[in-house]
Amino acid sequence: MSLLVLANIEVRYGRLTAVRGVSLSIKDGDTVFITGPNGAGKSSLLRAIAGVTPASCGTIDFDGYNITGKAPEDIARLGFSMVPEGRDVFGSLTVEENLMVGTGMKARDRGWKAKTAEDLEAVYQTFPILKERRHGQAGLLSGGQQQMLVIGRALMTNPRLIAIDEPSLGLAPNITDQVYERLIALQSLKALTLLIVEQSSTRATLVGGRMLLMRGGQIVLDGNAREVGNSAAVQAAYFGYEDH
Amino acid sequence: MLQIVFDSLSLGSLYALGALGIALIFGVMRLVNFAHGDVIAFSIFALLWPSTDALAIVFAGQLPWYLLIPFVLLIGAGLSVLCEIVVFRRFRRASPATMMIASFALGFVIRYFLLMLFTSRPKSISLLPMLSQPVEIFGARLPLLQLITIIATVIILVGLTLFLRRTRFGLEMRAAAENFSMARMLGVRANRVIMGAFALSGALAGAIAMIFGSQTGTVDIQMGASIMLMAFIATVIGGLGSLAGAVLAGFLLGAASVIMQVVLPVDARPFRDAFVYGAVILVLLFRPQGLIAARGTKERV
Amino acid sequence: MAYETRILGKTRLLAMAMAAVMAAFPALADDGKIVVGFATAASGFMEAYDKPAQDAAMIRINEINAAGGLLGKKIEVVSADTKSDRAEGAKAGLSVIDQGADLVVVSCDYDFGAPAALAAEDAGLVSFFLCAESVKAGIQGVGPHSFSASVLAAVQGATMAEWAYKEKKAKTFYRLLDTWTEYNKGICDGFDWMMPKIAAEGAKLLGQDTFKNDDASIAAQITRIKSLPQEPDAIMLCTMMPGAVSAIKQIRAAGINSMILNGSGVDGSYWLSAVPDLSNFYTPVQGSIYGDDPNPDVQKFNAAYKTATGTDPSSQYVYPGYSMIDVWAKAVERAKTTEADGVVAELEKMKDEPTLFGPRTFTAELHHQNKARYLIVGVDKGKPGVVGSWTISEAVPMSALVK
Amino acid sequence: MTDASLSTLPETLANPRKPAPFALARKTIITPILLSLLVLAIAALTVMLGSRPFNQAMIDIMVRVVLVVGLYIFIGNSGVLSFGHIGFTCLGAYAAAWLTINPLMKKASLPGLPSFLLEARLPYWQSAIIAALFAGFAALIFGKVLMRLSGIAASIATFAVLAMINTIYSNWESVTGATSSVVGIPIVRTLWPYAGAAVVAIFIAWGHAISRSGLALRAARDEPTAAAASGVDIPRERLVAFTISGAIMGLGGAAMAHSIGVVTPDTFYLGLTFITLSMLVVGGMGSLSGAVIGVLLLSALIQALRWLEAGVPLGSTTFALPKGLQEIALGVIMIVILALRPAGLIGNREITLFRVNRNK
Repeated sequence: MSLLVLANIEVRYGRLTAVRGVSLSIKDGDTVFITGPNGAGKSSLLRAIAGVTPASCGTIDFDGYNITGKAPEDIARLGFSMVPEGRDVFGSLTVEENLMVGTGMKARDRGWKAKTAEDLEAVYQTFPILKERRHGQAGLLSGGQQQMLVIGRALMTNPRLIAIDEPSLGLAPNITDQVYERLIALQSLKALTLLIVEQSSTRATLVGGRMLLMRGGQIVLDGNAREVGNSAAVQAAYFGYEDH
Repeated sequence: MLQIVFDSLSLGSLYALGALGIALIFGVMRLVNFAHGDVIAFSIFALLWPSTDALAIVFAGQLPWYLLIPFVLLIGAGLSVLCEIVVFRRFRRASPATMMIASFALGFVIRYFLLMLFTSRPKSISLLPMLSQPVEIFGARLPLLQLITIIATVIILVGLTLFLRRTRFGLEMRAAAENFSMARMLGVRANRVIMGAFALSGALAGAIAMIFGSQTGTVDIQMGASIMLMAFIATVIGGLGSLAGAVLAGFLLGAASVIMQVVLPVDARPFRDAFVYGAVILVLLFRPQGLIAARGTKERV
Repeated sequence: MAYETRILGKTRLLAMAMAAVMAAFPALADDGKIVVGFATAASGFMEAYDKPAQDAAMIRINEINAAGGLLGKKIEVVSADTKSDRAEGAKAGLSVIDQGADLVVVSCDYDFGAPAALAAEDAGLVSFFLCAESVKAGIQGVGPHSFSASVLAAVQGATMAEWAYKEKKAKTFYRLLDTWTEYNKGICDGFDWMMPKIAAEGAKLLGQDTFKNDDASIAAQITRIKSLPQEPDAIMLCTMMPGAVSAIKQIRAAGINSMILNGSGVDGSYWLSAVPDLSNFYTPVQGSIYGDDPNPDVQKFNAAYKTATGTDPSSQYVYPGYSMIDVWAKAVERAKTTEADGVVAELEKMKDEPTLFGPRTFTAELHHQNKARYLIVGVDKGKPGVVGSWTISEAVPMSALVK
Repeated sequence: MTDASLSTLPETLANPRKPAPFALARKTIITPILLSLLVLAIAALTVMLGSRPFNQAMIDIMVRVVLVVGLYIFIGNSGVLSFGHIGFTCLGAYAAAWLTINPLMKKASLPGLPSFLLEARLPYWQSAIIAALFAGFAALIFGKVLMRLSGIAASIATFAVLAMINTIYSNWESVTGATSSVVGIPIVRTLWPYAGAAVVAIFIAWGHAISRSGLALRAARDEPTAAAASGVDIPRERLVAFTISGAIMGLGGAAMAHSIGVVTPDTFYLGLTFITLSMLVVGGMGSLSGAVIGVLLLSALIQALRWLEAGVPLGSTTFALPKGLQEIALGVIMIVILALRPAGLIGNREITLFRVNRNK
C-alpha cells in the first residue's frame, strides 16, 4: 500500500521553479533516498510535502488523506514527521523539553501521560547520551548529539514516516555512521517509513533501499540504491552541465 | 541612593512589561506590533463611559480592585486577540515590513476610534487612590504605588516564567518563539500559540495601563506611545525574540533614564533622551543581536 | 499597459475631484457682509482646545448680530478644519481666505495656528489666535496684522511668583519645567524674570529641574526635590495637560506638600478626581468657571455658554474667544471698515480696554497682553474656588519675552 | 531557498566589464520619464484648474513624493527599514530656514547661529540645494557608523538617530529655537518648484538604482550571501544609498519648510515617519513606481475621505462621514490593501510603456 503519493508537484519561489512536475509513490515501510546535486530541488520537495512551502501545483496524499495545502501542524498530526536540514533543535530549551514539544498533539488521548513517559524512556534507551544531558540546554549539544535529538524528537510524535533532510551534513563520518545505524535499527523496530535526502549517493549505496535522483527540479532516475548507485547516469547528473 | 534604585526599578518595570508584550508576539510571528501602545490606551479607556465631555464619566472604574484588575487585563487580552483574528491572521506570510505597517495602521484605527468616542482631551480617573500614599522603606520615602509597581512586575514576571516553564502551552510557545516552522512540523498548532501570545501580550498591556493609569491619574489616547517606543527599543537591544533579554533591557533603559536625569547638569538635562538614544546606538553597535541573543532566531527582518 | 490605463483613470479622477473642490469653494469677496473665518481644528487633538474658544466667539458674534450687526452688516461665519495638522492648517487658512474672510481666526496653539495666520498675513488680513500665549503669536512671529486673544504665558509665571511671595509669604521656591512646549517654557520665563525681583526682597530659588510631558515617571525629579535640605514653600510647575496631572499626582504621592504654582493650562475641575484631596494648589485664570467670579457678567456668560453648548465651560480657555470678537468688533466699529490696516491701527490704540475678562492693551510693538489682571483659583481638599486676584507690579518687558 | 541563487545576480555583477549601465539606462529610462510626466500632468492640471487650498494640497503631495522617493532610495534598494530618515528631513528643513530667514529676524530668534548663517539670505532654490547637501552630509556621518548593522538592529539604530536629532533640535534654544516654531521662512506658493523637486528626486532615484552601486545593493538585498561572495561591500553600498537618500530627504525638508513657512521639530517625528513609510509600503517597497504611486493614491484617498467628511451634496441632502471616521477608514483601507497585496500595489515592478517589468 502506498503511504505517500505525489502527483505532478511543482514548487516555485517567485519566478524561480525549484521542483517541476514530480510524481512519486512511496510504500509503507520503505526506505527511500532522494539524492542529487546542490540545487536539484530535493529540500524544496520535502518542504512542500511537509506543508512548509506549499506546492504551487499538484496533489499530495498521505495515508489516504489529501494533504495538499494543509498546514504543517495538521500534516504532522497525520504522522508525517519532518527533520529539516540544519537540525533545528530548540537551542534555549532543555533536551527533554525538546523531546516533549511534539507530544502535545495526542494530549487529549486517554493514557497520554503514561504513553509519553514510555516513549521518552524508549528514546533515551536508543540514545543514552540524551538521557545523560536531558536537563542541559539543547543548544550546547555537539552536532551528532543534536542530530540524535531531532531524530528522537521526531520519534516522540509516533510518526508513520520520518523525512530527514541531510542527516550527515556537517557531521564527522564516524558520527554519521552511528546516526544511520540507529536510524536503520529504529526503522525495523517500529516499521517506520524513511524518506532521506542526501546530496551524495554514497550513503544510499551503502544502506540500500530505493533511490531517487533529482536534477533541475525533476526526478531523473529511480531504482534500487545498490543497483543504480554508481551508474553512468548518476555520474552525469552530478558532474554534467547545470542549467536551472 | 536607594531612592535612585527604586526610581529606576519602577520606571524600568513599565518598560520591561511593555517590552515583554512586544517580544512575546515578535517571538511567534516576527511581528513588531506597533498597535501595542494603542491596546494599552484602549484597556484603560474601557473603564470610562464614552463621552465627549471634559469630565470623565467613570464606568467600570468604580469596581473594587479585585474585579477591576481582572477586568482591565481581560479587556487588553480580548482586544489583542481580536486584532490577531481580524487583522494579523491575514498577514502570516507577509514580510515583516508589511506586517509592521499593518500593525501601525491598526493602531491608528484604534487610536482614532478612541478619539471619536472620547475626544483628544486627556481624562482624569482616580484608580486605586489608596496607592497614592507615601511609605517609608530603609530610609527611602516612596509612594506606595512605586513599591506596588515593582512588586506587581516581579509577580507578573515570576508568574509568566512559571507559566512558560511549567505548562505545556508555555513549552509550545517557547518552542514556537525560537523556531516557529519547526514547532509546527512537530504538530504545534500555529493559531493557538499565536492567539495565546496575543492574549498574554494584551494582558500585559492591560497591566501597564493599570499601573500607568494609577500613577498618572490621567488617561490619554496617546498614553501608550512613549512606553511603546521605549519597550520597542528594549525588545531590540534585549535581543529580539528573547524574553529575558527584553526584561533586562527594559530595566536597563529605565535605569539609564533615571541615572541620566540625576547625573546630568541642569542645562544638559533636557537633552537626556539624546544621551539615552546614543547609548542605544552604542549597545547595538557592540551587540547587534542584542544583549541576550535568542539562539536559533534567524535574521529575518 | 494595464498600469497606463490605471494612471489615466487616476488623472481623470483627480480632474473631477478638482472640479468638485472648485465648486465647493467659490472665491468670493462680497462686500455686502462681514465674514469671520475660522481656520481651527474641528477634529484631531487640538479640537478639544479650539472648539470651546470658538463656541465662546460664536456667542459674541451672535450677540453682535442680534444687536444689529457690525457696521450695519451681519457677521457671517465660515470655517475650515485644520485637522490638528500644520500643513492642513495652511490649507484651512487659504480656504477661509478664499471664502472671503475679513478676519481669520486661527488655532489656539501658536505652533498649530501659525501656518494659517501666515497665510492671512500674506493676504493682508487680520488674524487672531484663539488663545495662544506665546509672544510669537503676533508681530514677532507672524507679522504686523496678527494678534492673540489671550495673555502671555510669561505673565502667568510672573503673576504666580509675585502673588505667592507677596500674598502667601512663600520664601523658598523650586522651578520644575516641562520642556515639551513653548507655552511651558513661557511660564517659566516669566517666573525667571520675576524671581530676581522678589529675591532682592528675600525670596530664594532652591533649585530647578526639567522633565518631559510624556515621561512615564518623574521619580528622579521628585527625588531631587526631596533631597533638598528643606522642602520648598512653593514649586513653580511649568507644564500642561496631560503630563501636568501625572506630575502633580506624583509630587503629592511622594509626600511633598509644598504650594504648587501653575500656569492657566491646568485650570478646570475635570481632572481633579485624579488627585484626591488636592490642596495648596494655585492657578491664574482670566475668569472663573466655578460660579464664583466676582464679576456677575462672567456668570451670565457662563450660563449663556451652557445654553449654547449644553455644557459648562471646562476651563478658562473658553473666555479669550469671547474677548477676541469683542475687541475686534470694537476696532471695526471705530475704524468704520474691516480693512486690515484700519482695524490694526484701532486695535493698537486700545489701552486697558475693558472686556468681560479684564482690561486689554495692544501696542504697535506687542499684539498681546504682557500685563493682566488674573484671578487666582486655589484648590483646597479637591474643591476649586477663587481665592484672590493679582496684577503684576510691572509689565513683563520684551527682553524677558524674546530670548 | 538557496537553490540557484547566483542566477538572480544582475549580469553586471557577474560580468563587470560589460558596459551594461548604458544599455540598462536606455532600457529603463522610460520609468522615470513616465513618473515625471504623471507628476507634471497633475501639476499642470492643478495650476490650470485648482483653487488655492487645492494648490496647497498638491504642494503637500509633491513634497511627499520627494520624501517617499528619498525613502525608497535607501529602503527599497537595501531592504533595510529605516525609521530615521525623517531626521534628515528635519535637518534639511532647519537648514533651509537658517539660510532664508531675514537676518534681522534671525538675530532676534536664533542668536546662536554662526555668523555666516546669520548673515545669509539665499533664494529658496539655493537654500534647498544646500539643505540637501547638508542632510546628505549628516547621513554620510551617521551612516558611516550605522551601516555596519543590518536588519531590525539597523532599523532601531536609525530610529535612535531620529530621536536624537529630535531631542537636540527640540532643546537647542539659540540655534533651532527649541520647540517653538521657527517662522519667517519665505513661503513659496507656486506649485512648479515642488513638482520640479519631485522630478529631480525621481531621476536621482532612478540614476542610483541603475548605477553599479544600486545594482549591487539590490543584489545584496535579494541574496546577501551570494552578493558578499561576489565581492559586494554591503556596508559601503548601503552607505552610498543612505547618503543619497538622506540628501533627498533634506531636499524634501527644505520644500516642506517653504511650503508652510514654519518649522518645528515635532513636525519631523513619528507622525511623518509613519505616514511616509506607509505610502512606500502600500505602493510597493521595492519599486520607484511604487513609491510615487503610493504617495499619489494614498494622498488621493486621504483627500477624498476629507471631502466626504466635510460633506458632499447628494441631491437634496448632504452626505457626510462622521468626524474622525476619515482616519479610521484610512487605516482600514491600508490594512485591506496590504492584506490583499502584501508586496504593495505595484510590488517589485516598475511601470514602462510596453510591459510591466520585474526587478528592472
